[in-house]
Amino acid sequence: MSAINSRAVQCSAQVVSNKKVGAYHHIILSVDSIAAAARPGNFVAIAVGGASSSLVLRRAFAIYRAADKGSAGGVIELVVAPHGEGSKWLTARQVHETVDLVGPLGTSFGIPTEPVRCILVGGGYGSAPLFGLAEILKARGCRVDMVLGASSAGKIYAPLDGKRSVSSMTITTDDGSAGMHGRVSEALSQIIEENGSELIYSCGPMAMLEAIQEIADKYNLVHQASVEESMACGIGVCMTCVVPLRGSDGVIRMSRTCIDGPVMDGANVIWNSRGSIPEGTWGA
Amino acid sequence: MSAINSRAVQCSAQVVSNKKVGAYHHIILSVDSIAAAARPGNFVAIAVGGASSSLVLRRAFAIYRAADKGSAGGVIELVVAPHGEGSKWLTARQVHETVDLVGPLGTSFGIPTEPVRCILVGGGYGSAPLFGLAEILKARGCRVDMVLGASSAGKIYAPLDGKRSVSSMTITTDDGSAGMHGRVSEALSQIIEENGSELIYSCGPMAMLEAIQEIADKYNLVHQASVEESMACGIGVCMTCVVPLRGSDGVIRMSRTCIDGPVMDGANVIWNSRGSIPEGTWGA
Amino acid sequence: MFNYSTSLGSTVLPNPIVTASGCAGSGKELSQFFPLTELGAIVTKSIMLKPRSGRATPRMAETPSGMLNSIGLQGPGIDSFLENDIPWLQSQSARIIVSIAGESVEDYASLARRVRNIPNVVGIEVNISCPNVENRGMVFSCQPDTARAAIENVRRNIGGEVPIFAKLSPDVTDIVAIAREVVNAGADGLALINTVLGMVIDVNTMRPKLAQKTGGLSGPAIRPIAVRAIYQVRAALPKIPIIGMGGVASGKDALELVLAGASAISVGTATFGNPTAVMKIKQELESLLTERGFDNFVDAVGFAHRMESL
Amino acid sequence: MFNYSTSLGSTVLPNPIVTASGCAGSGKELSQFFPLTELGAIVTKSIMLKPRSGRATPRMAETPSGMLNSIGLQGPGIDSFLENDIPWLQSQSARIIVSIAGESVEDYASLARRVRNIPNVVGIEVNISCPNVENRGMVFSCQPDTARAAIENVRRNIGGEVPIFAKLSPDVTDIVAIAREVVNAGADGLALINTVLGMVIDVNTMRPKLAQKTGGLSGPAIRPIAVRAIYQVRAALPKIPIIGMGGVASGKDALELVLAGASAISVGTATFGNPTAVMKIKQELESLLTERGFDNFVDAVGFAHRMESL
Ligand SMILES: Cc1cc2nc3c(=O)[nH]c(=O)nc-3n(C[C@H](O)[C@H](O)[C@H](O)COP(=O)(O)OP(=O)(O)OC[C@H]3O[C@@H](n4cnc5c(N)ncnc54)[C@H](O)[C@@H]3O)c2cc1C
Ligand SMILES: Cc1cc2nc3c(=O)[nH]c(=O)nc-3n(C[C@H](O)[C@H](O)[C@H](O)COP(=O)(O)OP(=O)(O)OC[C@H]3O[C@@H](n4cnc5c(N)ncnc54)[C@H](O)[C@@H]3O)c2cc1C
Ligand SMILES: Cc1cc2nc3c(=O)[nH]c(=O)nc-3n(C[C@H](O)[C@H](O)[C@H](O)COP(=O)(O)O)c2cc1C
Ligand SMILES: Cc1cc2nc3c(=O)[nH]c(=O)nc-3n(C[C@H](O)[C@H](O)[C@H](O)COP(=O)(O)O)c2cc1C
Ligand code: FES
Ligand code: FES
Repeated sequence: MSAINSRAVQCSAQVVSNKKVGAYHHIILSVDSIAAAARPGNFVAIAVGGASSSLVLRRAFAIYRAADKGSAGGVIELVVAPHGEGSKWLTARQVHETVDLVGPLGTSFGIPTEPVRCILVGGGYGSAPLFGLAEILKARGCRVDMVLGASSAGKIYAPLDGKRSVSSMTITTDDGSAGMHGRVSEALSQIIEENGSELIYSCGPMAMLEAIQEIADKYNLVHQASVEESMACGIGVCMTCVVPLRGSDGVIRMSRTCIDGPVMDGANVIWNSRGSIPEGTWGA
Repeated sequence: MSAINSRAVQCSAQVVSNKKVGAYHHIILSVDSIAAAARPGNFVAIAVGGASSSLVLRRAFAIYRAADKGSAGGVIELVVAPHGEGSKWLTARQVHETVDLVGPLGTSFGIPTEPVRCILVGGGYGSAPLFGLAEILKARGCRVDMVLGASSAGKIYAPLDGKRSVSSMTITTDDGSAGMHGRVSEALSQIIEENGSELIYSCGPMAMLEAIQEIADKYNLVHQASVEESMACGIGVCMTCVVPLRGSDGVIRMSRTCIDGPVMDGANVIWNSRGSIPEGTWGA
Repeated sequence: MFNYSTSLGSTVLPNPIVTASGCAGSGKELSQFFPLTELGAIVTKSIMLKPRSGRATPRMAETPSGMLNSIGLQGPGIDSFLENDIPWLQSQSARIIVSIAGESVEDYASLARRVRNIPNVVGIEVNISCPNVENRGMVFSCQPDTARAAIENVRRNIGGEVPIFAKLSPDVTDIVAIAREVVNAGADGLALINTVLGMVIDVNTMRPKLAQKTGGLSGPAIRPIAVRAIYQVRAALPKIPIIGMGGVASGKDALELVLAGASAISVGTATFGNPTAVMKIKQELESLLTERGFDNFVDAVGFAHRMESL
Repeated sequence: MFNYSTSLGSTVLPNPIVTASGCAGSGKELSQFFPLTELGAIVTKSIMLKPRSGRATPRMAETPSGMLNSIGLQGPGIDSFLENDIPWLQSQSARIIVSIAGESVEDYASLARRVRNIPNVVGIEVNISCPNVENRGMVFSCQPDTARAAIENVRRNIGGEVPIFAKLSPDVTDIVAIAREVVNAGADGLALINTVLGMVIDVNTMRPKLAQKTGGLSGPAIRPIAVRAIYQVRAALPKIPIIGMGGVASGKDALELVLAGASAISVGTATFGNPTAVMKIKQELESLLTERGFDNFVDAVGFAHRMESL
């Protein structure tokens, strides 16, 4: 069932650049072969806290962009919110320091072979993996409408050059400090109806993904969601990051978001199941 | 019984300079009032490892030199061996970073009121507190003979300007890579006999201090030893740093080297007692 | 105005932050950094009948996010304690919780008689996590019968003057069973948890690092064990006040123990890393509670259990 | 030439570094980072009779130098395990230690019958640190009688083919007593220690962070507890081989457990922080042992006890 990302390797990644952008840090890391292997939706797992750290688990970050530089290796870019101890440590790294990194990990967004009309929906730093995806979709001739939401303006991550590849860009904020006042899900129906969207890609908090799935169901659209569960290992060995997922055989299994995800078919995820095992789950 | 150093305060000390010197790092910290309060033999206790550190205990370092700069505060200097995790973290601090520091702590070397002939014996970084002491003794008209020992040349800490205040400087190394081949204790008898020394000050590993005490006993000299036991708090609240010490009332007590020391009357310390409680200890 | 006061049985303290036994010296050492009246109370190090020199050194080993100690209850004995330490603490107007420790059941009775009716003493913590010399050195609180016997002997000798708290070891199969036993024996409250038995081997000497071989593990490493023990005991005995401790180094840590069911928080190892840790924790906990809309500290005690009561 | 091989009863492994049950997935996930033949053996996650979806999420909380988990033995059940996982591991030429877990004494017997005589299986780890549904969910290894019953049932169904190791919980008053019991019941060796029961409270939701409330504490935080348990059991039962585990993240950590008495070292949580942790530990331990003049790994096992034997 599981789809181990066979390209994953461990490397010592050097910080090439680390800049504060709004509420986030935009970090560039030199990572050798990982850049060439990365696909939109993949993530990396980074050891945090340094030599005498009390933080024993890796932290997961979506790959924002990857640039393969041939024999010179390559770089990946991350967008990191200084949230807790681990991400604060990471955003405090200076140029030339190195971090221990494993990647690329997890599944990536599926790319349609035909030009289709897509909506890309990102919440907070969840916008990060969508820009690389937008470029690829655009190159395939897809229409790309992007919707980015956050609690307030500073938490929207939308670089200027990121807008190149999108046909439209809608911003929503919970407090109305930028773009539309409200949630991304509220903006979505209108865009779908106006553009006849066929496919939704999303990345953000679970509650947002769940709300998007309801809309996808309503309009009968395919929804590829990048699911963010709390992860201990990122490589599939700990079983902490699971969500109930209906398999192609119809059976619900507690599936690892680090291996069977983070990108999952939203229609198959049993949403809002934190705290309980849905009835009918295999083995439950 | 105990002699709390009532001048101790807690402060956020900024790194002014951090330079590698032989096997050590010479670190200058700006510390406000602590500089004025420091006496030769006092030490400071520093929190190590940063925000998410797994190292929960402070590390003790002898004050090498202190310079009071009046209203501008003051600086203290340390000589630190990058030994384990804590000291490696400290020696990796860059200029402008701050460390959480408590000091000055512990007892200081007693200064004779009359000019006497003194020997100052230091092992490894144990030489650090002796240079400030030498200056004061010299100013009082004392003869100061210094003996510094270490396992090899790189581990002798003896700055050029430190020699200003001493009448003679003898170096010993266990491997003969600098100065006399052998241990400081072996050089000592000769110096005592040549100069008619009256008082020994020492700072270094316990085994060295014990060997010096034997010589002090033989020549019937006073020996002020700076004792280095493993410390958890540095401020007298944990009882981990004890050595058996005979009090003025003749009773042996397990006494805290952080409060009743580090400078103790060598004749009163019951040496070589690690692993057992000497007979006759109060309460044992 | 936030009401920070807490109740430990018949005792009311102005705030719930207290020192941990054995981690605050005689009080003098800390009073250099803040006035002892700022504390809810000072918990003294466990005092025994006779003077005790403690264990041989090395007595300490640092461990990941924690430390091992085998101080071995070094102390001056009850006579000197009452003559010197207590009057000094009284002179500082400190509220005092006296911790007592015995080597036999009879010791506890004798100690209890000595610590009755002392001004400023607002509670007695009975450290029964110590070896019983009459029973192959088995720790009192690790067996229901010896735990009960020790507490009964204290109870018999202390009327209702001040509440008594039984301090339990977490090194047992069923801490709730031991808690029930000591409460039935007359403890007014509980102190949870003492250190966890551990060992460090020095890879250079290739022998146990502590002279005593084993020692007690404390510090943030054991906090999840403390939270679990407090939560379990609170669930079983919701009316019994608990002095909680184990790895509290921040207001957030303290809040975890309070939500689990602690009415007061003892701070031990954190003080070694930071002499003003208790003051920092006191401030941070107050902020966290007010941010969460609590007007009274006591309303937060055991709040994590609210599911069960629905 | 350093001889790194170790013996676990009748089994000889080329080196003593093995994975910890439940911390190496199905083997496939790690084989991406190094060949499984580099391990002394792979210890599989505890398999039960039936498929099991495990506990609800959140299942994990990070703690200072450790983590809590309540995975709840999610797994495919013995049929699928024997059909899929084992053949794949055999195809990799991995040496396999199969971990089994039951909900009743009878489960252990049934599982033992299924895992007899499987090529490449060099040992059976019997995880008796799980709840006994027939006895109010009490953990088998926390009571001498249920610990004994589970092991007896495995022993009766496994001849001398491969050694069986009883995996014990540290959450007991007297681990030596439990160890004696299971050895008398027929265990060839012991696996020490399983996780320590703990809890984390989320200060935002103000409820236990894990859906299951309590979870098992692992990682460096518990290493001193593991070293102590291994040392105590080794002192009492010096001939019984021990698979040691608990917070090993470096060669130095592994050496501590070896000196205390472990003949093999399981690495769990460290793999989550570093997928190649086992390989690093294997290299570092070899260096440390050769630096200390050991020619044979087995000479270092229990070396910290040499005082006693003088
Ligand atoms: C697939 C994936 C991609 C991600 N991409 C990004 C990204 O591009 N940018 C970014 O800023 N963050 C991203 N995150 C979230 C990020 O991993 C967490 O915010 C981070 O782990 C928090 O670590 P901390 O030490 O700062 O916070 P703490 O809250 O101290 O973390 C404590 C523990 O909880 C876990 N945890 C806490 N919050 C989360 C969360 N929201 N999701 C998962 N685990 C959590 C951590 O792994 C850690 O074990 C991603 C998470 C996943 C799973
Ligand atoms: C009064 C005093 C003055 C000191 N002055 C200096 C100095 O000027 N320069 C210097 O380089 N070092 C000095 N030391 C030694 C220094 O404190 C230790 O080397 C340091 O604590 C080791 O920390 P670590 O994390 O690097 O090593 P680790 O070995 O990882 O330390 C682990 C633990 O053991 C304790 N410990 C280890 N070695 C020693 C030791 N030799 N003495 C005391 N505690 C130890 C530490 O406090 C810590 O808790 C002094 C120690 C004392 C007690
Ligand atoms: C050095 C040291 C000495 C201690 N002495 C005592 C003592 O005398 N009596 C007692 O009941 N507990 C004693 N304890 C246990 C603490 O009071 C406390 O229960 C334990 O350390 C857990 O809290 P902490 O993690 O905040 O330190 C001692 C702990 C340490 C670290
Ligand atoms: C996520 C996780 C899952 C575990 N699953 C099992 C299991 O299935 N069976 C078992 O016997 N032990 C299990 N354990 C316990 C480990 O095998 C090991 O005994 C414990 O974690 C201590 O080792 P460590 O500190 O190296 O992780 C698990 C531990 C963790 C962290
Ligand atoms: S994070 Fe460990 S299995 Fe997914
Ligand atoms: S170091 Fe704590 S009492 Fe001396």
